[in-house]
Amino acid sequence: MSHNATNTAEDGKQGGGVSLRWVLHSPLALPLIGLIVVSILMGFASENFFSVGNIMNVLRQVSIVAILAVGMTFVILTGGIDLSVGAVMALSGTIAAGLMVNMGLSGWVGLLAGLGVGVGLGIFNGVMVAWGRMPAIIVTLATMGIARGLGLLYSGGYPISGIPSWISWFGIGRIGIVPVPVIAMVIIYALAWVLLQRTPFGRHVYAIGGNELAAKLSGVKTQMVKLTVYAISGLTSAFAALILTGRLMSGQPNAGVGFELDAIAAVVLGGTAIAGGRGLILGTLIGAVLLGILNNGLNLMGINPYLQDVIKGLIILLAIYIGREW
Amino acid sequence: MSHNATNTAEDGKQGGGVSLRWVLHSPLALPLIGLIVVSILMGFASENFFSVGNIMNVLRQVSIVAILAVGMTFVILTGGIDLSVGAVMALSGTIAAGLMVNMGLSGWVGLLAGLGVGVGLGIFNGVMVAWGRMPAIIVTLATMGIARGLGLLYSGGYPISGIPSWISWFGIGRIGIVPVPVIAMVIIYALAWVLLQRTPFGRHVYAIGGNELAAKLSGVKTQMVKLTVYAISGLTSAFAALILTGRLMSGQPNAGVGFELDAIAAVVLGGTAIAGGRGLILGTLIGAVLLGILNNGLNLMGINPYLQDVIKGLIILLAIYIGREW
Amino acid sequence: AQEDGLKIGMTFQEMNNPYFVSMQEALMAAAEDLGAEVVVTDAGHDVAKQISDVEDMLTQGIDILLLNPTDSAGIESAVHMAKAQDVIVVAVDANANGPVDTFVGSKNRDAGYQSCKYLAEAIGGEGEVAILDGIPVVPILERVEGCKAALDEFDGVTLVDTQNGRQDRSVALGVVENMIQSHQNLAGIFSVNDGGAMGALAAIQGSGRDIKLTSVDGAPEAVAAIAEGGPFIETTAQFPRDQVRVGLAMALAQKWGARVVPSEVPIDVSVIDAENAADFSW
Amino acid sequence: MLQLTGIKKRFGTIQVLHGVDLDVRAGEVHALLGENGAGKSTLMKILTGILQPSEGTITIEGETRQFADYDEAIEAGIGIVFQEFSLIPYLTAVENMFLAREIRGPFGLLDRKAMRKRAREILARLEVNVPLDVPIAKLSVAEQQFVEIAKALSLNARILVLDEPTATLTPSEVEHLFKVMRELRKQGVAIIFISHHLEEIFEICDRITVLRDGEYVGDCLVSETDNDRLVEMMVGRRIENSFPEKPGPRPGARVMLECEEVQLRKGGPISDFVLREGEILGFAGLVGSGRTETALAMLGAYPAARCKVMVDGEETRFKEPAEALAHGIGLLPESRKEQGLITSFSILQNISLNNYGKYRKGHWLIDLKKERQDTETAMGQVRVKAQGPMARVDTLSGGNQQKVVIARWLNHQMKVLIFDEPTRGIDVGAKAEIYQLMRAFTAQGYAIIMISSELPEVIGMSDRVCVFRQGGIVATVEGDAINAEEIMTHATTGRVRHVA
Ligand SMILES: Nc1ncnc2c1ncn2[C@@H]1O[C@H](COP(=O)(O)OP(=O)(O)OP(=O)(O)O)[C@@H](O)[C@H]1O
Ligand SMILES: Nc1ncnc2c1ncn2[C@@H]1O[C@H](COP(=O)(O)OP(=O)(O)OP(=O)(O)O)[C@@H](O)[C@H]1O
Ligand SMILES: [Mg+2]
Ligand SMILES: [Mg+2]
Repeated sequence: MSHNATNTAEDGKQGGGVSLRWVLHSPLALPLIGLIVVSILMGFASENFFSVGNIMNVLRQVSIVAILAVGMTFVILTGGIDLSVGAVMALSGTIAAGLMVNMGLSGWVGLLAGLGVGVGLGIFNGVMVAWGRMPAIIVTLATMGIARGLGLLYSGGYPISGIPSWISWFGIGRIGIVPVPVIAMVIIYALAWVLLQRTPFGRHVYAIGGNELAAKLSGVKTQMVKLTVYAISGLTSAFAALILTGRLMSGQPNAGVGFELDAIAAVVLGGTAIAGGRGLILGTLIGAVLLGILNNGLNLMGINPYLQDVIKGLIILLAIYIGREW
Repeated sequence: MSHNATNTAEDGKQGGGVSLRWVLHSPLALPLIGLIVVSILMGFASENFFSVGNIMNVLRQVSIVAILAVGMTFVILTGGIDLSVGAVMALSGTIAAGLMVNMGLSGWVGLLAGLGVGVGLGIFNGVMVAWGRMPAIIVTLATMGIARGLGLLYSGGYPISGIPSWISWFGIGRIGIVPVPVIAMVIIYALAWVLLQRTPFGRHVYAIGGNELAAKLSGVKTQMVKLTVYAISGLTSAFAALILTGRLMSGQPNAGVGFELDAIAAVVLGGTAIAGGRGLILGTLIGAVLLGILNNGLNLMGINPYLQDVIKGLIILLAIYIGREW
Repeated sequence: AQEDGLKIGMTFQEMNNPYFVSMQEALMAAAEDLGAEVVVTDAGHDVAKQISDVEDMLTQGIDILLLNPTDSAGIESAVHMAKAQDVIVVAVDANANGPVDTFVGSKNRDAGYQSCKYLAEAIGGEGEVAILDGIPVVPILERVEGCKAALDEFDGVTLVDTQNGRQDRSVALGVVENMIQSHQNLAGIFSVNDGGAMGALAAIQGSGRDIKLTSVDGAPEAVAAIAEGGPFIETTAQFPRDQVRVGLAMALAQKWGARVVPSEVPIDVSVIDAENAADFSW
Repeated sequence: MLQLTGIKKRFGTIQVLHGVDLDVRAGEVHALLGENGAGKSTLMKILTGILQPSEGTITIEGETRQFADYDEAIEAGIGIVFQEFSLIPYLTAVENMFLAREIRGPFGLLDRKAMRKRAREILARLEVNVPLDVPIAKLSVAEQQFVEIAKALSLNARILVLDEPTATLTPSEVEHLFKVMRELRKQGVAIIFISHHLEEIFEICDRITVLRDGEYVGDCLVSETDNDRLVEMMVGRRIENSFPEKPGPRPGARVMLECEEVQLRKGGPISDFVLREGEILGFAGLVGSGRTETALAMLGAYPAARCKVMVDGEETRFKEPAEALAHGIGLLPESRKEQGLITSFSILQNISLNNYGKYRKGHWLIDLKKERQDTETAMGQVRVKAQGPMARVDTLSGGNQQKVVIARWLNHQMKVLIFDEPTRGIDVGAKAEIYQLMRAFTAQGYAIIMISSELPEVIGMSDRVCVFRQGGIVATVEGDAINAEEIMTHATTGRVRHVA
């Protein structure tokens, strides 16, 4: 990659607004082109694809993985990885539902507890990685197993249903024609953008991914930043759990198996370097939507589900291959 | 890690045989201590643990993941990763069985075809990583999806049974009291040891993981070495498929889900650095056996399966934490 | 084996599904009555792990093996091993190849057939239907087969889509949303199990369309949803607890010396709809 | 023997070499001189097939050659010791030396005995004693450097390129290297030698080629030129006395930092020293004598056994450099690339990296405008040569990169700056500028610790000098005692203080 992914916003300013040249030179260009091409293909293949209903549908479906991918982006930017997001999401939703249903606590208390679970596990990951100096892939792999096991233990393997009905608003509510999960997703991305592009913390995230030792020696609190990054990932997992719980109206200890891989794919499709230091949060959003469109479009076209896996794999390879050197 | 992972054999020689000092200073020391401690604990908890029958039992159970972990070790030593091993194993076994059963080809032809599938997908991964310069985690993630999809497409989702009965020898046969899979595992580890420790290729694998640019500048054919490493991983996946097919007497398109994570855990528990450049193949064997003992011991102790996940996660964390600075 | 107590091992194909969890509960209750020791393992849909689990249980000296196989063909070597140690082997829910003493299982093909017949009748014998498939294991594949056989009997019914919801509520939800988008005239959906059906139900309710839903299992949540009325009109219930109870009884009979235990005990499935849902539970 | 003619090279839109000629004869040591970023390393990479020229030809013994990669260059008898280390940290010296050209025994397996033997022979020729079974990462910098040289020698090269091999060596080790080079010259090997130390050029080289900004300036015989002429050729102007005037001791200068006890390793020697306002305290000693580690220990970046430091009369033990920064202590690390720069960042982002306290808007956000203004000012102060503040630092030359790291500390209210090898690999022009900057800092009241392996620099810049040996300070000298003889005596024979 020969472009600096961290200062695009400013490059844009220098170019005097959003000119075509800027768009083509931005690290977002390729993910965006990929998105457009795939959308057009899907539009040809299925008449329903471009209906407003379907677009909202895709965005709503995408929202959960897209929100998980926000935390994943922070973590990957520092050069780490978080394999526990799916399991943490499931545990957070299960415990939230369990507290409401079995302990009779109010919905808000349950939701707060769910957020607490997510952040808590994120901090656990962060402490292990930053202070324990253990490889992130192993720490979060272990956390994944632990969180899954705890969720199943807590629920005895049953889904927990019977939560207050207003919680469904988070999953299936709408404001105007826009589904609530989509609005939540947009807000979370906006906050993440500000954090990454406009705050010192964000710069430090990029710096650690670029050269951790140099960042540390120049006075960046690298351990604290890493801790925060995993805590953010736990938090976004818990937000995803909130939407999932609203969508399914139950706590599902088995939900989200394999979502970590979808979230990683979204981040990388969005142009973020897997080794850290370079990438844009908006790229991740594009990557997540691209994945969602693939799922949706292949479904709409009625393609054999087994074949869908093959096609998705090939398209991901192609997208990364084209985007690799930009 | 402050010890050189690559020249232990020589250190040993200088010390005049296998002295205690050598054992303590070897990078194998910690995995070995972990293995011994866990074995002793399991022995106390379950009277059957130390029976010869159970030990053979554990080793046979371990063999499949242990063989996958050989290829994974090569890949990780170069600084890469291979998430496709489980799916490639499943596809290789499914196609081998399919050719025997549906096409009526002889067993040997089917097995060779299975090996071909494994190596072919490995080469595909290798080309994408080495010449396509794409991140290994994404390439192999995509290959995982593609291989799974192809296996299910080919078999229509059904397991393929009815293969020649002599193939079961690979899975459940014995030579003396030693199960065939265990013998296969030992031979594969011995070959891998020679390759890594006694051939130029092995040096190059370590060199690429240590500093790829420097290796390239020194004249190492880095792309070719990387290609080979992924091809080896495909090959060991195919060997694992052979044993699996013998054990299950059928081609199972769904087999091996999540095995990639077990294989990675074995490699890292064995003391290999996830960033590459350092590690010993014998460590991987110890790591795989350690994982197998955990599974077996927790089963023998009759622990709730959900709780097993939690305990396994915690023990992996503990093992890595202790081993981290050695 | 310990001389005094009876030791029962049961290996499940998965345990994060209420269907199998309730089997386990019935087993525990029965074993407590008998004063028997129980070992339970979870294969997580992995036959290789299931074989290992059986090996481990044999090491512990079990007398009875209740086997809920992930795959009938794949598990055969474990059956041989168990028989080699004179353990009584009863296959539960799905059959296993090899010298199994008794197979106690529900009729998955029938279940698929009845659900889809109910569905086809409910939409008046004509219209578009779709199948929400699941993990490709034999019982699920049989349900799909049964379903297709039933649909074939109705000339007016066309199967327009088959998608995989992986029996997971969250996955099924998205997949069914897409189905609904792409088939404007969709009138009915058959889900291969209740887990997927609950996701499908949320998708149908979210769309506000009139689509009928049937399924297989009889899980408490599904039964509650059917009792409420709404899109979810039927599930063909299986009897997981009874399967375990009968299976265990067969094994005990043999243990006590019975020489002519039935080699197969089919457990009927039964249609649960709004009329009888209130009174049904596993 | 070797002729490069009209070599041009461009990276993207940047033209780095504008038609350079180089003519090297057998049995000579040929110096390649030029400022940082003049294109010396690039030219050598082209010669060795690592980069491809955009234009120009390479002729060896009358035959025009084109090397697709380094391997082909090796075949043609060319060897190089890279400016950036090219060793594999976890492999041993033997494994590194024979990497990619291992000696094979039966069945194509490694013949490890033969390789050890060869390695011993080559190292014996260099008269250095390097442990053969220890990973390279555990060796000292000098040892690593000699392994690099041994590696190039093992190729039996007829043309040997040494890109700044002396930058990390002590005088005696340099002397040692020169002995080896003379020996090779006698054997007819042509050596291309790059160094920023002009006195070394005069000591060892026969002929000189000078580059400036990627242009060929000229070549001449060493015997026919002098220091000033060379500098003028390189820089295009004369450089006056490079060390600025020492202002002399300030009466009653405040103690900024007092190091009461630093013990790097358990049972090792104990060091102590004081640092006063406005002074430059030199840390001299042989490579590996523990200067860097002592500095890092004070900042909390090295786990010393003991570390008792008083900052402004208050006892502190920093857990990480961020805490030291909060107390006004900053570091210019010895290795720019690995420890100083975020190479994927722009100049601006690198300079402001640790100073966001200053650029805040609405408490949480970065004030982008102010950040940019201040960066431009800082860049101007240290005179970074670059396209603009948004240029990525990895496109800068070594000297300019070093200036970026220095500029990082300009916008802080610092008290103490630790400069670890501030002029390593930096050309004479930039060196003088960095010296001026250091004096400008002290004039503002900063106190500076300067770690340097270059004796003239230590002598020319320091107000006082702490001499290190074997991990601890053995002597502190000031005034007229700051001379080469005194310092070297302490550095080689001084007695360290151990715990009672
Ligand atoms: N890959 C690259 N892309 C762009 N510019 C480059 C690249 N490599 C080198 N340059 C530029 O080429 C010029 C020459 O660099 P080179 O490393 O050859 O200088 P040098 O003479 O060896 O300097 P020094 O004395 O600092 O080692 C520098 O301006 C550098 O910024
Ligand atoms: N007693 C010792 N045991 C092991 N290693 C040592 C010892 N003393 C020094 N070293 C090694 O010497 C190296 C150099 O130490 P340090 O960087 O502090 O020295 P320095 O004087 O700053 O030299 P340099 O000019 O290389 O920076 C360190 O990497 C350290 O590993
Ligand atoms: Mg250079
Ligand atoms: Mg130093």
